Amino acid sequence: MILRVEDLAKYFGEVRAVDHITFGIDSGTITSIVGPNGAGKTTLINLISGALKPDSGDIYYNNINIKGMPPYKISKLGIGRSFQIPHIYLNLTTLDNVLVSLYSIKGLTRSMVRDSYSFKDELSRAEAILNMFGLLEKKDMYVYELPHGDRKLLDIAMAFALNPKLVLLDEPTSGVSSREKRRVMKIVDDAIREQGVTALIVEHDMDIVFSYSDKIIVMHQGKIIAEGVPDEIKGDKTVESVLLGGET
Amino acid sequence: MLSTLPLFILNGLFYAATLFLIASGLTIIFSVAGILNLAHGAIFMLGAYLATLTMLTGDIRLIIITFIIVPFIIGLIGLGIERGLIKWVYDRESEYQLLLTYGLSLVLADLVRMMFGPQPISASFLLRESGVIDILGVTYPVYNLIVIVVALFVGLLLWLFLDRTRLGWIVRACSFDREMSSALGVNVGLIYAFTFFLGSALGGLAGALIVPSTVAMLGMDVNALIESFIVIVIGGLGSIRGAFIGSIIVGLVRSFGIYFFPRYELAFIYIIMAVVLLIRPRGLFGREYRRV
Amino acid sequence: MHILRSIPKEYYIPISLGLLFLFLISFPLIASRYLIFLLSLALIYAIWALGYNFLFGYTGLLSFGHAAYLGVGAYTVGLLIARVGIKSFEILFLAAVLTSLGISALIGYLCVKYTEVYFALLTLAFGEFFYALAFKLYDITGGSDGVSVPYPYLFGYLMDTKLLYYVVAVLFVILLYFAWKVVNSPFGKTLQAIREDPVKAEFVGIHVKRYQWYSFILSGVYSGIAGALYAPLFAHIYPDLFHWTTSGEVLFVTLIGGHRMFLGPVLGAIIYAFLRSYITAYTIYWPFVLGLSVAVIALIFPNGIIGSAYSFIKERYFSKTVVSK
Amino acid sequence: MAETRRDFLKVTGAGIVGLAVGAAAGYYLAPPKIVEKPVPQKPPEVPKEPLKIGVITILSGPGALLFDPGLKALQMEVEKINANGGILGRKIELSIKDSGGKPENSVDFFRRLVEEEGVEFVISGSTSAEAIALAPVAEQKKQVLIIEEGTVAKLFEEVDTNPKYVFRINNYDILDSTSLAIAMKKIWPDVKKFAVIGADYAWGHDTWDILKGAIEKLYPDMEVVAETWPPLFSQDFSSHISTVIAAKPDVVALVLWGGDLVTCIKQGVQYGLFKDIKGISPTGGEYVWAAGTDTPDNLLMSTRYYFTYPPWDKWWPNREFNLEFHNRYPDSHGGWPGFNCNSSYYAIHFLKAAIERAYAIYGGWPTQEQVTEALEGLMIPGPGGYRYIRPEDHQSLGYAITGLTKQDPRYGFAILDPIEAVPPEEMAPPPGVKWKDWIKHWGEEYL
Repeated sequence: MILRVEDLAKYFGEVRAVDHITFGIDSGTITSIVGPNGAGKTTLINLISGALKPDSGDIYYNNINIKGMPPYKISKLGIGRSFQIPHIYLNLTTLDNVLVSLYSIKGLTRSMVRDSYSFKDELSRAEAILNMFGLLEKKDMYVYELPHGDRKLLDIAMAFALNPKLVLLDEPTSGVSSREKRRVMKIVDDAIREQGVTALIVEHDMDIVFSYSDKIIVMHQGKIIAEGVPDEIKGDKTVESVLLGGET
Repeated sequence: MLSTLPLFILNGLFYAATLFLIASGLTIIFSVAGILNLAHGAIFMLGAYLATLTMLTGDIRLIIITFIIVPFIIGLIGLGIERGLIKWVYDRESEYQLLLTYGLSLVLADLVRMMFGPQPISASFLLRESGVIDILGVTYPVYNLIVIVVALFVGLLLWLFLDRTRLGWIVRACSFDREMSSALGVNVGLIYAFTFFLGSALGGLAGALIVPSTVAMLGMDVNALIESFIVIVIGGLGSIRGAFIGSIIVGLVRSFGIYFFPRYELAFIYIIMAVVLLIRPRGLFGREYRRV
Repeated sequence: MHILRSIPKEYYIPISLGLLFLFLISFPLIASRYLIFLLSLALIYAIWALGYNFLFGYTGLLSFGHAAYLGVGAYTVGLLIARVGIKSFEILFLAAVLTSLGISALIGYLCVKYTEVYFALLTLAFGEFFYALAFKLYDITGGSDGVSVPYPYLFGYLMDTKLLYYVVAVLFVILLYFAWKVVNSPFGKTLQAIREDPVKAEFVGIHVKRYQWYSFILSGVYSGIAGALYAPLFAHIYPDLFHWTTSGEVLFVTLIGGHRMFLGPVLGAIIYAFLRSYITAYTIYWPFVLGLSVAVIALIFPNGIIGSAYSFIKERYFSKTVVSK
Repeated sequence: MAETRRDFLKVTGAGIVGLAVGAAAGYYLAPPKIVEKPVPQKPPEVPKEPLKIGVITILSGPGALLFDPGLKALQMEVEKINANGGILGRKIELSIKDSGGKPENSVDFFRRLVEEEGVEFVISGSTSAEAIALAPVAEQKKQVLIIEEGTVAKLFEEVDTNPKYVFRINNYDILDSTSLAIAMKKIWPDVKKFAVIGADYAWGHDTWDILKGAIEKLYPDMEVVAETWPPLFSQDFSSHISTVIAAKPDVVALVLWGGDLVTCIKQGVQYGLFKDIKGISPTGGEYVWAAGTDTPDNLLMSTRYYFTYPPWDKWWPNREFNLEFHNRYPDSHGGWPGFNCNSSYYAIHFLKAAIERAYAIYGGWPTQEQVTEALEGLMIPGPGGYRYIRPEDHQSLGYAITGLTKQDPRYGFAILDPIEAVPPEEMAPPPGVKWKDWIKHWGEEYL
């Protein structure tokens, strides 16, 4: 078990965004979290990645309690994350966007004198990652020139550049046209399998969820209401009503 | 100290009164149009100098009209600046807006020198004529009380306007979300222009009000700008209520500080700012600051 | 063009720096003493603005109190000469670097906890704190009158205006080269990443506050060096060096050139120093003319003079898309 | 030869430390520096072209109120001199620079004037900070600099202890305070408790220190009951005034100038400050003109020159200077020349007299050194009486003026009347003595 969440809770005033939940993720699997808007999915990702501090509970990553750690430490432990709205460095080139993650994980960010492109290992690794995400041709473009789908991919690629054991992907296909969705998810799935990474994905598109997940966690009002392999979830009536009710 | 306590409170409030008027103008422009108007100090100075023109005549009717005419003229100048220059830089990086208004502040301040010359102008007719009253055995000028009351009244009007009128509601809506407002069919450009009119008029009014009890002199713009800026930071950027409370805090701390720590007056306002920011990083009534 | 193409790309920087260096060194041959003085001033401003831009242009933090570190450098040198009697510029220079390092480290540590306008204001408050110190510690600093600073000695030679010019020019070229190395190093890229998206930077393992702090220190030291050269140039130091209006000046210098460009602050500084000096000399209504020039620059160059020129050329001749933001 | 050798060594030194090979080239190729002007065999002819004089003064910002009239007076005098044939036949051309009160601007201008524009003399009407910044540059450039204001005592006591090219025309800070203290002792011999509202910058503190020192000598049992220090260019003094009133002093010293003094007096009147408390103000004499009829009577003020003294009927140069200024600039500064106008008069006339004197001795257009020699010990008449430049420290002193304010409808403002003019010799330390040492033994004869 690479990640174990125990009795985790986060309240925003009266709102119980995450309400004492417990679950675990096995190494090498893809787990999806589904649920209506406001179910607490993104809050959960934020808690695990360190963006928010939980009110109570524990988060064990490889048996280290990472609860309350700042994000930069958590990412260095091997947890990468992406964002629903891509967080990328708009005025840097695609290559630089990925390189910064690599410098960070290799501890090179204090290097002040050597040219950033003179680190050959990192350069070839960055190009490999860009290649994996289909962005290699655009490596010298400034990021503000990229279309939305590529931005989503880049956002994820930057997380993968950290050489993570676990990635938390917050709606990797949101805002992408339905035709593009399949392509984006295919690339992400390939990357996950190729790198042997464990993934926790928040996703709305149930088709994608059912076809890529090993396990699905259904959240509603901050609680986990169902958990299981895709086939179990598919037949669950309560899940269906929650999801349909939430989606409209 | 005890017998003169009310006096120091009044002194503090008097200082706060003009500071509030300047700061509220600055903060309205900032919150709605998203521009930190570095020329606001020069606007205030221009108001003070313009007011001396009528105040030196000694004609009481003319002088009372001054308090309406001067803000109006200064408001129009603000409007002109907005329509003519600032309109073009809304979508620029905010630093270039700073650069533009900084240039404008130099230009306006120098125009004042060209028009009025370098000598300080003292126009104290009103101060003299309004006389003094006795507060607990201490003499106090009535004019200071007038200034305090006017500032309170203007603050009340501002609050009523922003809170109770449709236009005020629209102005506030613009300050929260520019795109949303324009989507709702509000002519945002017009609102910005109006904001500049209103903000500048407040600065001009402050200038006209302060002139009788002091002098119109070169350099008064620089201090006014930085102090009112700090006031709106203490109060929380974009908040009229914050400007109100902020100016009262600054006024009172200064007033008592002069009594207890006369040698460090120079640093008072920065100390207040540092303390407030350390305790409440977004100011007293600040909401999340966004780059619009 | 043929010769140009035969030069390998990695030699561009050394060659242009070499040319710049040769130009600066031979400048006294063609220019009057006054122009040498003015260029010294411009280059000192350039060093300062270059340092400022680490923080502003590359890390995205707008400081409104950067006069403090210029002042610290200048006062360190000035007071050590005038009050302690240390005349050796090597020691003075080292002292200025150390004090500006220490003080910017301390203040930077407190300030980077804040962001956006609150960062700007906290730096402003600290700048004014130093202003008040220089103003109030009358017996040491001479208060508002300032202190007259006799010329120091560099390796035993009197550092008059001309020798000072060479020192300034050499330091400028070194610091320019170093700045270029820094902004293109992983460290520099990290700063830019922080500028673009501090949230993301935190999630790729960058301790954002710490790197903002490093950037603050770096720019503080550059400012301190500029100050250390400023004091002997004017042979006088006074509290306005710390004042927020002086801090505003470095911001405006950077903006005039364009803070998105590496050379923006440098050219901004040179343009501003010469513009200001000539305008003030030729009209007594210089605030008007200077203000007008600044306003016009702000209006017609949305990315600063160099930034806009670069965008224009790039749009016109090289790329289908424009550099803009 | 020694100079070139030193240059060469300089080059080698720089080269050795590897700072710049190019620097060496620059130095080596540079044309040889002419360090000492060769002594001419026969005195140079008086050049035909106009005589350019640089003026560095403050015309923008709050300080302009003092120097704008001064510049007007200077231009008036220059016009008159030019109409009478100039100096040795050379017409004077002024190159006027506005420093805005910033020392760095002043230094920049000084270099520009001397190195670019080739002016022969520089007159500076500016702040103390500017004077302190300029004096060493002038000494180093071997260029005559006549300072009109910049009245800080430190200038010749600490900064430029052995002046050669720098001269200061106006009465400086010491006299403002000592004369005021003496006048006070005569009018109010029994006061005891003092308070001060002083501008919080070097001049304010310096002046209060001197004034306090002088008062301590004349009133041995004096005590200071309140001190307030508003920053320069404050707009509101109400709390300072209230603080002073609460401390119940006998005398309040207003160590302020310009708009600050006007505002403080106006507000002081409203708060009843001067009802029971006597007011004194060093240098305040002419600043209250801007307060018009607001100034109360019987405030004791000193100044460095007053337009009614010496009396016009007894000293025609003063009458002539005043009437001419008044006719020309009726709107400037109350319409009458202030102490900076007086300094301007002396600055240009000292220069004229010195050039003519040196010409008479050496028989040609004088060098800078010859002018400095001629300036030392020079005495000329002017609006404020005869004025003399002390050769030892290049300080010129004139009557220290004190007087009580009195509203005068003829002028529309309060004038000083009656005026007490004290000869400067008793009011300032002799050359080479620091005021802090001097004041210890001063004033015994007045007790």
